[in-house]
Amino acid sequence: MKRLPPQPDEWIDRSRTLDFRFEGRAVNGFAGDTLASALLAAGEAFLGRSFKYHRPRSVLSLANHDVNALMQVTHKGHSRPNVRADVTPLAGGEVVTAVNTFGGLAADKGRFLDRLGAFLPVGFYYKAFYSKRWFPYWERMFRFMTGLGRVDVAAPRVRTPKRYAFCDVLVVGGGPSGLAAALAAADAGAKVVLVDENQQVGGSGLFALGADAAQHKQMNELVLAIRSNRRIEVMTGCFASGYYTDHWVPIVTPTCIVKMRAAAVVLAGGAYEQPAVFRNNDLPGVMLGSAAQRLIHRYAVKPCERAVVFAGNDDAYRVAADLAAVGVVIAAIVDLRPAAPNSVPAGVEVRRGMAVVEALADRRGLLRGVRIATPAADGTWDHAATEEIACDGLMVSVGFAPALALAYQAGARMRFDMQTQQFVPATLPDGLFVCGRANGIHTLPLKLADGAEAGAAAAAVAHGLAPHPRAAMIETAQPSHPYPIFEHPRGRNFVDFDEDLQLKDFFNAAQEGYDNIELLKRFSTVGMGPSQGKHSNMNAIRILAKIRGEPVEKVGTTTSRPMFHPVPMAHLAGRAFQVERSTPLHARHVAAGAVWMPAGQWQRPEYYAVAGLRREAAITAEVVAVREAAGLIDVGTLGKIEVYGPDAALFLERVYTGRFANLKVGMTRYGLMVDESAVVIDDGVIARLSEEHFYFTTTTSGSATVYRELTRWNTIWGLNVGITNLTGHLAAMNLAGPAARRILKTLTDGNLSDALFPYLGAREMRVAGVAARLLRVGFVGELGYELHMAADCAPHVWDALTSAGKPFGMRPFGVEAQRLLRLEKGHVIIGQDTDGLTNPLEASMQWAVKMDKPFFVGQRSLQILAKQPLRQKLVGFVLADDATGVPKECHLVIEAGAIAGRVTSIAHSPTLKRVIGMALIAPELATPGRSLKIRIDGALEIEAVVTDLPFYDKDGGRQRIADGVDMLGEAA
Amino acid sequence: MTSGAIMPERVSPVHAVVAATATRWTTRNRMALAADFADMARTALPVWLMDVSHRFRFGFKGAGAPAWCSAQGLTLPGAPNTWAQMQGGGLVGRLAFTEFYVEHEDEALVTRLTDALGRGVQMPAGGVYPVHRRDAGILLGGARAQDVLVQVCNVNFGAVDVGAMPLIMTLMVGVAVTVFPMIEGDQTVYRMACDPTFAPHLWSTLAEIAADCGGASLVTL
Amino acid sequence: MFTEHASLRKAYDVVIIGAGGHGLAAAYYLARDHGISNIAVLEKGYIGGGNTGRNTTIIRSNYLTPEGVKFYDKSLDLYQDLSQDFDLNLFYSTRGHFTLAHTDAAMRTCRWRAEVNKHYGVDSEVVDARAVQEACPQMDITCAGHAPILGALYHAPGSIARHDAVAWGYGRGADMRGVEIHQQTEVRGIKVEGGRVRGVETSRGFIETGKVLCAVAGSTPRMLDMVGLDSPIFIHPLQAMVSEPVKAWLDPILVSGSLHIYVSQTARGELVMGASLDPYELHSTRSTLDFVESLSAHMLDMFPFLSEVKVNRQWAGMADMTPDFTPIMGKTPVEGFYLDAGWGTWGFKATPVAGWTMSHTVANDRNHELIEGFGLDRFARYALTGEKGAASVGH
Amino acid sequence: MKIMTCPINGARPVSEFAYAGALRDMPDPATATDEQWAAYVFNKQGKAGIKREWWYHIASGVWFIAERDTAADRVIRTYLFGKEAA
Repeated sequence: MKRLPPQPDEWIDRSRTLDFRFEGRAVNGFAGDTLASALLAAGEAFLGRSFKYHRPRSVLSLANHDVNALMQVTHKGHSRPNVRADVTPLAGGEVVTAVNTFGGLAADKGRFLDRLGAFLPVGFYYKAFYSKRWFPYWERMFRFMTGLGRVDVAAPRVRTPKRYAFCDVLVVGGGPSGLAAALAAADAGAKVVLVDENQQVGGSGLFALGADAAQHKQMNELVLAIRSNRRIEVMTGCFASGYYTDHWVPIVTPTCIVKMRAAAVVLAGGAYEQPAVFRNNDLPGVMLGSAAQRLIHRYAVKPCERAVVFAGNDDAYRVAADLAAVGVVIAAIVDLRPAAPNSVPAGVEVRRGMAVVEALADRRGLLRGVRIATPAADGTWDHAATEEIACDGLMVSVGFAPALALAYQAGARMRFDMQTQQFVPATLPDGLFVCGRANGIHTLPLKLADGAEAGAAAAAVAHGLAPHPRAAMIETAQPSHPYPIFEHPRGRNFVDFDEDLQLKDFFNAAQEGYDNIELLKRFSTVGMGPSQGKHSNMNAIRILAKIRGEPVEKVGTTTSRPMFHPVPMAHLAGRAFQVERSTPLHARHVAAGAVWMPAGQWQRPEYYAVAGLRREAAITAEVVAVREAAGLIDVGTLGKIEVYGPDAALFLERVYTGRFANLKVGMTRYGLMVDESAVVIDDGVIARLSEEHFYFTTTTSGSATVYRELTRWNTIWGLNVGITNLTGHLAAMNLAGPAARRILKTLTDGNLSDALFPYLGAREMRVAGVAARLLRVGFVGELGYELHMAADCAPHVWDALTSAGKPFGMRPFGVEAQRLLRLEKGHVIIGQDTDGLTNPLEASMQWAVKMDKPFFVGQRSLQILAKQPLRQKLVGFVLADDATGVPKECHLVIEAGAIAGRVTSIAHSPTLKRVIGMALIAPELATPGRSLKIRIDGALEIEAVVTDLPFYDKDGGRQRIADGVDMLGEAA
Repeated sequence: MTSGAIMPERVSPVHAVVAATATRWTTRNRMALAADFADMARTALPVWLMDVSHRFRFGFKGAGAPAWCSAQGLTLPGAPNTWAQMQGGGLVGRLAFTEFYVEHEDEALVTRLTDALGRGVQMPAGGVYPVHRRDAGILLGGARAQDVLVQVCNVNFGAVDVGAMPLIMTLMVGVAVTVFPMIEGDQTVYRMACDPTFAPHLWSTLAEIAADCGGASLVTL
Repeated sequence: MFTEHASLRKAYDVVIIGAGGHGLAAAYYLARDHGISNIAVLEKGYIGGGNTGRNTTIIRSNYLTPEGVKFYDKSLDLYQDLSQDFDLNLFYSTRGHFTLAHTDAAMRTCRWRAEVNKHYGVDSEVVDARAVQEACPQMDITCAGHAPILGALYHAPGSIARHDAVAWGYGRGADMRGVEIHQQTEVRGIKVEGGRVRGVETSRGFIETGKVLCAVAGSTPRMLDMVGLDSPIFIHPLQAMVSEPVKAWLDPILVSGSLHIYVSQTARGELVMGASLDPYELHSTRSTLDFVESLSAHMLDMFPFLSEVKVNRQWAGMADMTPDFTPIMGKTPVEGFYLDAGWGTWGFKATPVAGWTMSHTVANDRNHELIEGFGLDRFARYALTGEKGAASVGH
Repeated sequence: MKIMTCPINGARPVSEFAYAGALRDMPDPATATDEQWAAYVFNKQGKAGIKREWWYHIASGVWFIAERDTAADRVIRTYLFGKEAA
């Protein structure tokens, strides 16, 4: 092929030459070329190798389903697989090779597979190579052969500016009917977005010209009207990748996805020209008529010198006219129809009622001619009576398949229209309209009228009006031949070019019983390749209909799913937002050398790194500080909820298992929460700040869900309470340790005396000048104050405490030390010492459950469970001092060779100088003094002994330290 | 800390993320705010972000809230999800039916309201309960503010009738945000409030996109 | 391969509702091992057209509860020989399966599973981040810094297989043994008299039978309604997507709970990717955009270099979920009505063992020992299985 | 994306909401048998159909009821709990 002199509407810019490399050779094209048009213009005969047989291939459609011209494109340092040469604009400077070759396009070692063809029938791999012994080897070979392009594992992460957009009417497709629709909708006052995957609008109106000057003029005027209409936004080089619920259509642009929410959608995607099925219909030089027209009018590339046009419709004659107009000799028009149209170009031989049954290749594998014969309706033909016609180009125009994928996804019902031999919409969902070829309308004036009606109707819907009924267009043309499919004893008559499926493969599949369209698709993989059946599904349906002796409509179609064209993951991912939360003290932790651990959306300090100390040592130091002096931990991630009102106490009695009606003002109490099936889901500390005002905490992970569920319950109960979630607006920190009170004293005028602020008390006072709520709690088992204050003031308080604590040896401590401290104290962590099915009886928390209340969530289920034997029980244990190993959390408790439970928490206690832990075990083992066997990593079994909880300070004296009494260790 | 030797009592929730780029600082309502671009006209930037977390915030809710709102001499936003201007640049927003959000420069005014409702430990007035708020305040403006919004939020702000003084509670990059669109000069400015623990994520996301749109984050005083 | 039967007989010994992998497997084993071949398998669509053909084809047995481990281990056992049994290559490909842990809570769960697995002789072990990196050198184990991988549960027997072929193999095997498979045949009602199954009303007429096996995944609640039963089963869509074919680069099967990803590469070179359930009840197989958006984002956290790799297709199935992530199998309060349901997101890997145990259960009217504990009655007894424990630890 | 209409905040994409299952009437714990209670706690009436469901608008904390066809994913109407008539 070679470049033509300038064409009226050509897309190329001859003033800008772009150089690139293809298969190691230097090539150049023009700006506006696609990779394929540039390569063809440069005389490249082969663009790729086929998927299975590695046959040389070139362009088929030039319409974004030339899957045999997929390229590996290396540009600006990294490489992209499966780039579609037929539509990808030439950038200049790229290095291009065909995918799926072994040793290059020309010398591809894979080509021997073409000769093996006979031994590789459809689904051949199902019938062979499955011996257990050999399959792995065979699979490795198979995986080596398959897979098209290569992934460049050094390629960078690409983040794209994905965005939302809104319009009244979205028109998909910028051909004649789409342009008419956009214009009509805009004239009706709608804000219109018009999307076309081509680089310029106009569609077939500007390439399927048939050298018709009037059409050319009319179309250019229409395009001008669109361009100059301020209500219409035109997006070219973009495609709608799918239709999702409520007119939600992602538009894939070269750089990102635009998520379009439209009030109404017009689908004007046109139709895909379909190949005829005959031997060697995949030879380079054989292409669809529309591909030849695109080459001529868009890229000024001469498709061949001497052409045969294979006709099944009148479009073929326009193809011939366009070819002739650029100096291509028309060797013949081979028309399947006995009666050809009136307008036959002068001097062109038309062979009526005949078919191309074989394309003939020369030594280099290029088209040298065609064999034609007179076919019967079933695709058979008289092998004795054939003749050859020499040509270097064969243009096939025998039929179309509508681009209805988005309509299917929207839930449209289709019917098969006999006149046009295609599926057309029968019923469409509200606000969705289809026009043009996709609607079975093929001739230009009708397409324009059909589009205008669809556009007006869409605008009406967008404005909330009833769409006026659309007049039924009557298409008199017959654009699609019912069966352009011709058997050949030597096969190589391809139906699916992606998957290298031949006609006989379908008969074989049906023979095996895969004879409904879905099974056929799955067994043969027809339409499963990158082109998603755009050129193969329609012929597959026709073939199956013939096999089953049923009408095409009964055979039906397979379901259509996004993506319409494949979409890069980076486009879908966008910027990939990652929600992260941080407490007001985050910067303080960074400054203090925090080592972070994730906790849901939060990052929390696991511990604070100390120069010269290993992780364990640093954690131990934090534990020791809390036990012997003081420690400060950020507990701001806890949920913080406030309940006000006359019914506040009643409300808490319903949502927690414990009793709160009798909780004294100024005091706190532990609260346990279960769900309706009595599974433990959350816990916290409830403070009563006044008769009708409670303030309480939830677990870190529970904060959002607990608040949500509490408000839902009260929506049902309608109690007179106000519930507020303060989680993010308040900060919280726990100051704990024997020195806690003395440290705090230096920062507040409030009375901290044990008499006025006893253990479990709750007070409000200023700390470092900041109004704060103080809860005297003992989670870590020492004298402790949980300080809650306004988030914006928290860093100030933290700083003040940090300097006030220095003289006392106070340290900040992290989650890991807290875990250890609470374990010494025998306090449960919901979600670690319990799992998704643990109830309070199993968790040994009956003490926190008041069954004699009138009602609480989960109470009724607990009554049922109370009647049943326990399934497991949470206990404490210690390892024998001479234990030869230390188990980890979730190591199993083994009794008589059977699993009898698991370790939920375990650690070496720096305070008790031994390994302590908790375990959920079989109740019969849960007696203090009972010895347990804990299995480590499926092997060694370690002895442990069940003990009462807590391990540390059993009478809780340390939490209750009275004033003046100095229990500070030497550390102070 | 980048914000100088003496730490003011209040710290903006976005202090750390702003500090990563800020070079000039000022103090407002006992809170350090970045003052880069302070002398530059906002309108000169295609899109700009501003940390207004220094303003004082307060909320109240309950069946008696609307009446109490009027009783305090505040303009009562008539319709749910609308807001009203207050003297001295503050605003009162009506979240759904019976919850209110107040934001103001003047600490005394906010304190007066807080005290009027009682400090939590006391009995709240009939059917009105205080809502302790320390929202992060972010202002987004500039001719290309829309270009930022369409990348972070599914609400069509382009179609919002700013004149009706609506407030919009929605999700932005996964964060619950209350947005008050308002006209400043010839520009629409979006005043946003969100839970301060999400603010660093929201701010850095908005700042990244704003930068892509040729904008910058700044504080004007 | 599948005989077409012009009409239904008047009566069958057993009627199996649903010609997915499970129903066909049950038919196959009933005919092969229990001498019962007077069976009709009724399918409203086509063979294997439900979740059998919509899953991400992962096969593993590294479960958490003893019941689960023993059950799925038997399934893997049966899978080994299916290709030979069927004379059909299922592409049963053993790749090794990593359950990635990004938090210490997840590490605890991995260890829990590993220990239970080892106890029952299932090959599972906890490995550290380095081992994960060695098995998949291309991965960014910090996951873009969001969720660094701390380690994983490694399950060497983890495999993938060609899902359709499993249904076809069982179907052909059953067909060869005289079982009738009726596609495009919808069940309209189930006749129950005196607490006993009497027959089935279909779109092609009534058929008598004393035994009905219900193996219809997403349609289970509708069938249960026909016999007057309710259950904890709820239906949420489960979606998946597949990339364009690329040359083989990923060998193991990777699952990340934190990033909601599971991914493997097929023999054809496509990346098959799945994520977590849709957030609300829906009895439809529609696709959503937010699914491919978030799954792609998480994939790129783990594999940034896939930015330019294209997603080719997405699809969905209807998952029949249970509160304890364990199936509901065996006899029911309705005599002669047997249930094989509650398969949620793990039905494919159970296909052989579900058919094998259900055939035994139907033939002997007695639950097979491997499915004790999976009964519908466990909920009334609050005796849920602990499989959900795994999902909930650390939540 | 699916659009859900919050009775107070209006039409928003479903991603702004949390789904909390079907609205179910709790039997009287005092009179319900253990079997009835277990059925209430665990059973789901999982058959497709028009269901009354709890939905929550995350940004505003509004709970409401949606009547939704769970086969077609069609929202028939939404209203605040107890305001069904309105």
